[in-house]
Amino acid sequence: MKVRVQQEDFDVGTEIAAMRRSRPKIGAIASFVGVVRDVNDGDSVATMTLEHYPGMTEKSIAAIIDEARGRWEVLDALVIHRVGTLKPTDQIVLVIVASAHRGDAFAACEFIMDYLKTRAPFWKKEITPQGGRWVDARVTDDAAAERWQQPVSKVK
Amino acid sequence: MKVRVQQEDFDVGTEIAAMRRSRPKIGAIASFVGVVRDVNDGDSVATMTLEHYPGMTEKSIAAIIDEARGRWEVLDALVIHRVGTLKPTDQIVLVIVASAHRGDAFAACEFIMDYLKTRAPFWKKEITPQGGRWVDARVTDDAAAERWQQPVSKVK
Amino acid sequence: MITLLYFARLREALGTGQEQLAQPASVNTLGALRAHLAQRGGAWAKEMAEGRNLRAAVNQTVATADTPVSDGDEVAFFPPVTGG
Amino acid sequence: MITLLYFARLREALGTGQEQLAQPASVNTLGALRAHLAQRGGAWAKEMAEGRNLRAAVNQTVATADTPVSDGDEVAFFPPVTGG
Repeated sequence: MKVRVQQEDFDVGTEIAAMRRSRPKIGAIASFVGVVRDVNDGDSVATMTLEHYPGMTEKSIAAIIDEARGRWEVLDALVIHRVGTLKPTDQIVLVIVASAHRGDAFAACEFIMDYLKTRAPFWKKEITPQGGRWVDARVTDDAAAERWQQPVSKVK
Repeated sequence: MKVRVQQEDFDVGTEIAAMRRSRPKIGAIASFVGVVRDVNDGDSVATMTLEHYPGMTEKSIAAIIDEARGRWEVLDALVIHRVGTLKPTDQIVLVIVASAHRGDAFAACEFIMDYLKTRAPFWKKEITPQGGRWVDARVTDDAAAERWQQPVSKVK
Repeated sequence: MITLLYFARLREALGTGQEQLAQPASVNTLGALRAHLAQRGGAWAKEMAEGRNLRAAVNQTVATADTPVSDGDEVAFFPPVTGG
Repeated sequence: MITLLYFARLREALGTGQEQLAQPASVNTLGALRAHLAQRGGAWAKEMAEGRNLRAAVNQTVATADTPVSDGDEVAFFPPVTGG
């Protein structure tokens, strides 16, 4: 289980290959990449700057992964979140979950993303033609995280 | 939207990079990699041979992707499925779905995997210490595909 | 002629993956074709028996017993799929 | 001393990201600390006002108004998070 907060880009293939290596119990790897879009709330976005809370951010993500491990069968997990200035089409965040079965891998991966969105201390500032603006938290993100409070059906 | 059935291995990072390139509407990329495990139904697996129905397999997968596009906002999708002889820790299948939003990307990716498992003409033969055996279809795979028949809640 | 294809466990049990069959007069549906093949006896009788969990496609589209079968069609028989 | 941290929009509005504060005698909880900071007036009064949607952590753990605050603690104030 690894958490990395970094300015550098990442490569999904490299990370998945490292996770698979010598781990013959792994049958399913679900992953998610968040990408900077060129439009948000109707305005075009030139660049985006991500700020975090060093220390607490890493601890929060580790706690989210631990919670996922308590709910599903997780053989390994990795979260990489970039900070600093990014532009449209740049990768922001990577979540990879390996499990024996695909149902667990998908559920744990989506759970980690939803919780990361609402619990990990990151803040986005977008530069648009109208100037800089801090992105507001989304009600839909809270709703996405909250649905995991209900009992979840397990499909393996 | 692309479908490839091939003997060669694939690299998730390369495929995701190709999908992202010059596509600034993409905000979310969900992917899944299926991997050969060293144990199935309690027996150790030395190698596995995958057979398919050339022509129908590609058409079936294309139809599954089309169905996903009708249900969720899908900006791009790719399915690669390997055939031939594979060994534990080898990659078998890759599904990538790109969308503006993560809820659509996750749902469409898992849907495609579940339907591929039960609808695309592939057959697995495992070589174990007890000899070769064709893998039986799983009731749990049918259940996983069937749950998509019910109305699906959309979280963006 | 009808092109017949057999896959996976079925291909091995029947000892063939492909054959050309002149359409018998009595065979106008997939169900009738299956019954016709079962009459060959031996492995054919066993594998094509009504109780067997067998899937089929006509011209690469999933088919059922009442799906029409015509001269020139490609008909495939195979076990439930296990990919992914 | 208490270490105070401010992030993102809050950091910009207050014009500072970090300060050391000698613990006032009246301040034993996060809520009391917030009220104390609001009394500085200007941007502080506005940003620390009770109605503002502000989050906080004490020693890097999410905290609420009744969370105890002691000498040596690290207290952070920040807007709702927007990562991912």
